[in-house]
Amino acid sequence: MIHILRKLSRDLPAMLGLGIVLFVLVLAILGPLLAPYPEDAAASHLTRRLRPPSAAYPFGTDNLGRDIFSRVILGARGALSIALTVVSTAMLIGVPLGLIAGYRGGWVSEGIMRVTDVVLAIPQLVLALALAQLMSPSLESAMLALSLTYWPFFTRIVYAETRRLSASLFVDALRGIGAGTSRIVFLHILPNALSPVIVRATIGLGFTILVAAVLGFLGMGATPPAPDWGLAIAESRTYLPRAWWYATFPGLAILITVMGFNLLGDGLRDIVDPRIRRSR
Amino acid sequence: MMPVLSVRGLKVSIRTDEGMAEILDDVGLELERGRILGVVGESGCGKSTLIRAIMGILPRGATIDRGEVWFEGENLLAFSEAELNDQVRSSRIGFIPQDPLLALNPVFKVGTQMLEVMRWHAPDAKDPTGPRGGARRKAHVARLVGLLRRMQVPDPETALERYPHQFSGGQRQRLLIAAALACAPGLVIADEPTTALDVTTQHQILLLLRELVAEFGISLMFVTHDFGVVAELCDDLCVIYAGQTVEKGPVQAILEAPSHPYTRALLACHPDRATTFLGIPGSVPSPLARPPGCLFAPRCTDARTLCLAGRPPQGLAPSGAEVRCVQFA
Amino acid sequence: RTASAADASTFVSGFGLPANLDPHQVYDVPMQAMMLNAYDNLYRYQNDPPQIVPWLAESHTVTPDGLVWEFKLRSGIKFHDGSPMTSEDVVYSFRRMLALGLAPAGAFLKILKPESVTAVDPLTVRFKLETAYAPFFAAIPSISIVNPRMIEPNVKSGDWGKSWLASNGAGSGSYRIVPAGYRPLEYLDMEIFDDHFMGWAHNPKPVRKLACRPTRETSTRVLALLNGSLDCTDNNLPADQVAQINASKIAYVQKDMVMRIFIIRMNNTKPPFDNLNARLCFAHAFNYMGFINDILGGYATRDPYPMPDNLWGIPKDAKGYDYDLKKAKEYYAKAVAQGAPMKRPVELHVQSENEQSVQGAQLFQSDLAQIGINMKVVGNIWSNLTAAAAKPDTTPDMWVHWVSTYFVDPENWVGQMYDSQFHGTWKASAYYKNPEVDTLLRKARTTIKQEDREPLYQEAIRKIMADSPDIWVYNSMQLQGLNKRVKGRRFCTVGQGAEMRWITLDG
Amino acid sequence: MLRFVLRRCILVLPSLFGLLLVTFLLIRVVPSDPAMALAGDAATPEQIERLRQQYGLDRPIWEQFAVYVGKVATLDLGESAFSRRPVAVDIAQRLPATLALTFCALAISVFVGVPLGVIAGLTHNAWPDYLLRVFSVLGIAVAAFWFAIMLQLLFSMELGWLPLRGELSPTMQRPPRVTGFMVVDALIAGRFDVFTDALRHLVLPAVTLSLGGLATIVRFTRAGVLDTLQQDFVFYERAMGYRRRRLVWIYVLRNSVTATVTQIGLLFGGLIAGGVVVEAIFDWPGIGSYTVQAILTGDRQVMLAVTLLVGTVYAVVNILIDLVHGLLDPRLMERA
Amino acid sequence: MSPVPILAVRDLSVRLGGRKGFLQRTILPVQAVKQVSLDLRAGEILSLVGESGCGKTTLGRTILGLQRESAGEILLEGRTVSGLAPEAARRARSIVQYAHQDAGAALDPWWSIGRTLEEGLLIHGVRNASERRDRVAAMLQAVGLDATSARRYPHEFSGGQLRRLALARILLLQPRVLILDEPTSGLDMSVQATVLNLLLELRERFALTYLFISHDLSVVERLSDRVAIMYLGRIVESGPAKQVFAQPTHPYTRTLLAAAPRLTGRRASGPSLVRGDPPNPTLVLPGCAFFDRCPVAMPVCQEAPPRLEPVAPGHDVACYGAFIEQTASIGAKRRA
Ligand SMILES: Nc1ncnc2c1ncn2[C@@H]1O[C@H](COP(=O)(O)OP(=O)(O)OP(=O)(O)O)[C@@H](O)[C@H]1O
Ligand SMILES: Nc1ncnc2c1ncn2[C@@H]1O[C@H](COP(=O)(O)OP(=O)(O)OP(=O)(O)O)[C@@H](O)[C@H]1O
Ligand SMILES: [Mg+2]
Ligand SMILES: [Mg+2]
Repeated sequence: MIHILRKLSRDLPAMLGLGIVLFVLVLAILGPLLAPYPEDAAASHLTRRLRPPSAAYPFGTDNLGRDIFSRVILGARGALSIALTVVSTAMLIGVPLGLIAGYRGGWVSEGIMRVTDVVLAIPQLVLALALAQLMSPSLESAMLALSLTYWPFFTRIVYAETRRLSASLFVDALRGIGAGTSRIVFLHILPNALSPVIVRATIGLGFTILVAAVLGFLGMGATPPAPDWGLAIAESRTYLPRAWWYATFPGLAILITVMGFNLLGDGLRDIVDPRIRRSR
Repeated sequence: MMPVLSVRGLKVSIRTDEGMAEILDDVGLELERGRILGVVGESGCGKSTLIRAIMGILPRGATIDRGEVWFEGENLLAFSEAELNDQVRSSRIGFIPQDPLLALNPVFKVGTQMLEVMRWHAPDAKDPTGPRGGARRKAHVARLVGLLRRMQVPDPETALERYPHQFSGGQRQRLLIAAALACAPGLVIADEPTTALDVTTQHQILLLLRELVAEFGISLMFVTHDFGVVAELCDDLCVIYAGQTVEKGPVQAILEAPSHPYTRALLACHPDRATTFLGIPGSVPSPLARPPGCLFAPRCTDARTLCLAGRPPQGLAPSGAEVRCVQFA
Repeated sequence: RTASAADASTFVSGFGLPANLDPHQVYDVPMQAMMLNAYDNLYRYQNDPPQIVPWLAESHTVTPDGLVWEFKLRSGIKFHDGSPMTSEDVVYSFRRMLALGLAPAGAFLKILKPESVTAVDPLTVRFKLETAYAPFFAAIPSISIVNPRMIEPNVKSGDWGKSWLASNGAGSGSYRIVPAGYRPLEYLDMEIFDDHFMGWAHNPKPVRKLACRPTRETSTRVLALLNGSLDCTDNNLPADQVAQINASKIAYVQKDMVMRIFIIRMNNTKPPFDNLNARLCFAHAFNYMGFINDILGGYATRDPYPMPDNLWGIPKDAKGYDYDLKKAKEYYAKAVAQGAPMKRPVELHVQSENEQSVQGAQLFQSDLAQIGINMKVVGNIWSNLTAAAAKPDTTPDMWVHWVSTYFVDPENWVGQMYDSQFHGTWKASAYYKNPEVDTLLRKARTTIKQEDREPLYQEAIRKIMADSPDIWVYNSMQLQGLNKRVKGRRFCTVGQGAEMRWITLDG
Repeated sequence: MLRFVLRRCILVLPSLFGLLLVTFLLIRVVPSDPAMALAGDAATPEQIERLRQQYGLDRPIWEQFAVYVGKVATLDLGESAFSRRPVAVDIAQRLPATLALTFCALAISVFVGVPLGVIAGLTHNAWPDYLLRVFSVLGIAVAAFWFAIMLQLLFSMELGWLPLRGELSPTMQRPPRVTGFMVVDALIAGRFDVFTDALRHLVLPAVTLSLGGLATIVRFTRAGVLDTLQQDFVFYERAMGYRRRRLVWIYVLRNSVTATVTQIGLLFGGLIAGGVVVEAIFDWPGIGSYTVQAILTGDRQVMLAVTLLVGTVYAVVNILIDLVHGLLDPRLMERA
Repeated sequence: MSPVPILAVRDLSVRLGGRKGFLQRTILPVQAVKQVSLDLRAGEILSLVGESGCGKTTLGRTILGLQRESAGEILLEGRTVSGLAPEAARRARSIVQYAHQDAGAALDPWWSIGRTLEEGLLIHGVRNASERRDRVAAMLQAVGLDATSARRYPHEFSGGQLRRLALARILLLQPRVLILDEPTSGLDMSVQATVLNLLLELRERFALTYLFISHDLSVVERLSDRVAIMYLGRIVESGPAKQVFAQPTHPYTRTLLAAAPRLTGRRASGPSLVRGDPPNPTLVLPGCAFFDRCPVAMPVCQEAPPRLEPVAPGHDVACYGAFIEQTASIGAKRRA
């Protein structure tokens, strides 16, 4: 762990990424305390609609006169929780499936991988729509839809890694000393397969925030008046190009957050990938 | 006679996460024309780094702090990358790598890779009067096929059209030897070319190399960790320990009467000589923190206080070998 | 520097396109715009406020019982293929419309049998209705007359040429659809029909080529207008874009009153909305003027009735409800006293892609929160909403929509919204049931004379307003961006100014 | 080789069938009623019921599925409830536009992304690498429609270099439809004005769409190059005096791009989906906007058809990718 | 030495790999081990020598129970332990342990050495944590490592240390038979010596029996009591080490001995005994596998594989030529 941090500290972009992620985390935790107008999460002020940035409203105001700066800060929590929920759900589904498919082989593995193929090809929008109807359109249904379309990526990665690892010598040695299947799979293969998973997950965190925004725009995601970044962008489109600040600041928030996660993920990959590690 | 290759006082260090690592401390060796020089040392003692330094392909972060590399009367260290490429690599110094499995690019045909080298470095590559284009390529192919036949590669005509994975380990090593000789260099450097091979194959390769040295009149620098191989193949020997040349001289002399305590200890470990398996106590000092004095002193059974004073100078041993030990200073 | 795409006689229109080109399959606002140019009707709405004027027909007669209608065609009308139009073609068109039974047939299916449409002579058509139906005449302009000689060769297994006409034209209108000039929802190219029966004498420099390029994104739409690559936007420009366009040298925004009302529906079958006081509480909690003046920039008129305020049949003296949170609180208390579950979280469904409803919903939400009502805004899509509205228990607590003009008659609004026989259609999804209102509306429907119908509607509307089944917010003002070279445009709420034959291009 | 392709093609069929089944079941959940949509705004309940019977919507779902699969097998994708036109025709009209856009975007991603990735890999942990990494991540992170509008403002409004929207200028006469690809059809018709006009219309949407892919390709190429540079053969090739440029751009690159090529396969699905926003902003007449339209109108036949189409394209692209892998790396072909 | 061998292998054959699939290239299985019989007596060191790919590792893994035998029998102290499903087989053979060829790769890189070593004890039912720790510490000491090693990770150890760790790990399980797969390959001479020394020490201390797999003839000669030479899945010669090295009988054994580099220096170079490449294991020949490389091949060699026949007490050779030579020499003796 310390080893990883030390390596990380030499990688400028990754440090930048880590900084951003930590910053967003702080915003997510302390958001209501930091926002100048925390009540703007829901209130509307018709008299100050679409004001350009000023000292009072550093990022301007939106179509209902709400302070965009506050809403950007308040939105951090939502963005992070969407991202984390989706990615962890997808991991919870995808990783075990990948492990089973990779370790068991045979028709079980064939079956799982074919299902994975099918799911990979389901258009996200259609699934999101169906779920939105099953559960009534809401952020939850959108998150579930995203998780359900994202897990195959994890399955594929874990499958490949598990296949590689179960042929590796150390797993063989474990079988040699009589270790049982579950011990080998969960205590040994899983941690070893996890590094590319973590990398994919950090990248997925950013990706999710973006796709959730598109779903929100189609009426299958976050609902107003939630201070959701994606929703803000979707709503702002009607006022472009004049009210440039309306789209720009939530857009920047997404940009920076996604960038943070990606840079961190890239950095982590460089460090955990033993092949690249060798070069240092 | 002037040696083909002569390395003097070479010192190379590499910047690492933990600090500067002195990989080579003081390496010196001479290779006479038409002879085979064995360079022996334990893993990590800097053999490959020495080769990289000679050929000018040190890894990023490596610096040559001191020393000279003289090749056919020219100091290679003064050459720029482009000059080395144009005038030295392949055309005058051939290279045989350690692992035939990994050294060939897996996604290109063997012929493509070998002809790429010949295209730039073959003796006729810069000859404005000779054939050009397709004709020159044809001449190259013909030369390669001839070489491969000489190397006992089966089906030399079609071999160029195949991919590396379609050859066995021994065949691949033969291909690499052919590639090293393709541009008719005067010097060939081989970095443990047989460690990845079976004994029977190794034997064949060694025989082949010996024949080639005589036949093509080349000089060979052969890096290995196996004294057995040295005994079988080489004329001269250079023993390296922790980045320093500790003993060099004719093979026969050294094997018969090793002078440096390290050489002696190492030979005593060889199953052919060992009475009991004991090994050398202690371990090689880290390149990050070389102790003062003789680098072998901490493990040396004959170590004296004098040994810790400073790096011992070269001396001449009765066997005729040059030895870096206070005993012979 | 500007990417002006159009030449002097080409008009590039940003209007939306209908789902397909068959006027007997589709009937909605984009179709109105399309068919006013490509097809003709017996009568047509013109001017603002709308008047129904003779078009293909010179005149009509109706028996006093309102059952037999005869329309007399003009002579010399030519279809695009040059063939003359006769009453047989009109009969064919109506029979086709009835046989397909799709959108435009809604007003006719119950009252008209295919065999009751007959050609009396080459220029006279007779309709024999099953029952008297006053809106019949008002709905006549919604039916386009098509050319059977072009359709018949393309009929496949008795489909009335449905799939062919969906992508082709067979009309007599001012503009003719260019072959292969159509791709659904993407583009439609039309060219002038010089032999149109009305002639072009009125317009010395008409638009000769009409290129419809629907533009989905507001920002693209505005930019395209501003750089001259669109001559007009569609008719739903957000109010916030007006200032910017008016400030430009090249374009301006045209404002027109239309008959299109904005409604917040309440599902009267679901508690607490089954309680009058609860409904009144909600009706007083919406900030009507704030919404109209601030969010819509004043580009709408407060319309407290279940009908456009510029249509006849409205009890002008009736008072609507105002934004008054104090009153709302009183009603809240009364409702609670009567056992209405006012604490229950309620849902307001909106079309998420519709910015205006989303804003209205949020405004409503923040006001309701002040009187202690927990309302959730749910984004949804139109097709799901209309489907859900088919049953009282799947209909959301509240939802937001407009009711546009399909035909200019109170039946289009109050008649179809509050007569309980329409329960199951989205327009009637308040599931309001009042036998007195039913009687009044049904009577008005079968009464022929407008003077006789007007008091019936006024009476019905008064009763409905007293029951406050829904929240009526405004009647729309249409905002359309136009290039300054566009001259001579004539506006009518039906078609919304898309009738191209009046337009000249300046310069 | 042929056997490999054949095997892959046949193995894809069960997956496509599964995809169809899943989508069919999923779409049942959606309440939007095709009959309702068909009947239109002013429909009466009787009208709707009649349509429901006409389209077999009142029959059991398995029966409906069987009927549907039977139709698909004969390439009949049904009729759109919204436009009432054959879905197959609508898709055939729109697919070329989407493919043209996707391929252009992909081409931009590849031709810009691969070199940048190589440069980043070569300069591992130095400034060019840092800059390229941040830059490529920006590509993923920027909201496409925001970027698109910025492009429009700059290149169409401010500079006036490129058209704002659409596939062709309204005043341009469309060339006769042969392939459906505007650019190709223009060339076939010998209409260079149309060709350049169509090409100009492609630029902004393709650039916008290429962003995400570009970033992905940069990072995977970079990782591949880093990995390859560790290989012994690179050291050997340097020692043999390979020309540096040729070494990097031929010998290292070919080894490095396998992962990149795999990503292109995964990207393809994403590009078609990502097209939704781009197509909306630039009014590009493609499949993306068609899908959104279908979703907004609850058009089941279209949703099914698009799913099937995307699934098929996805499968075909992945088979192609495997083939490319085989061409890039002869060892793979032998294993297959 | 006890009369019952602690480990006996009877006519063991092992097939590996092989694939037959729909529209796929069929890959024939590799007959990696063919009718191998071995006796390992308690306390002795039996060396198994052969070229790369001849099946040494496979034989070891099969004895261990990680690989299922396709025919033949394995007896441990007279009990049959073959014919079981893999996990059952492994349980039945817990007195046999195996040290991998690549000691570093046989350790989980994410686990500290202490945990890895304790894991074996845990699996074998030692529940008491402090007991585990004590035993690990003691074992580390026994293999010559200090107790702090337990906290470190595999990549922090040198090659020689890793071998020690690998030994410690399996010795904790109190085996009686150790299969050592090339325990010194890739080690420097000095390190190799210490590892061999350790092996001999441990054998004394824990009363172990070794099956020593190697290709290094110098080591084998010095270390083993008996040797078995393997060629392409078959044992071609076996016998007491001294005798085999003194009187190599099979032409392959002679080839191997001739090829091994010796410190004694340059042997007379002449036409080498060794011809051709190591054989391709997928090739199935009816006769002797060494036929094509054999300097003394006869027509009969091509017909059927020769069987192991004694040429001296305990010294068996599978070669027609050797048998003829022997009868000839016996005849000569008689004549003399
Ligand atoms: N790029 C590098 N960065 C840091 N240290 C390096 C690098 N390359 C080599 N070293 C270190 O330099 C020392 C000598 O390495 P070198 O490869 O020259 O040894 P060698 O004698 O060839 O060993 P072997 O027999 O294992 O091939 C080793 O300790 C190694 O860890
Ligand atoms: N899983 C497998 N599937 C198919 N063939 C295999 C498999 N594992 C090994 N083989 C083949 O079986 C033969 C015997 O392999 P094995 O590993 O036992 O040889 P070895 O004598 O240990 O070689 P080395 O000295 O290289 O370790 C080889 O030809 C190898 O290619
Ligand atoms: Mg080396
Ligand atoms: Mg082995």
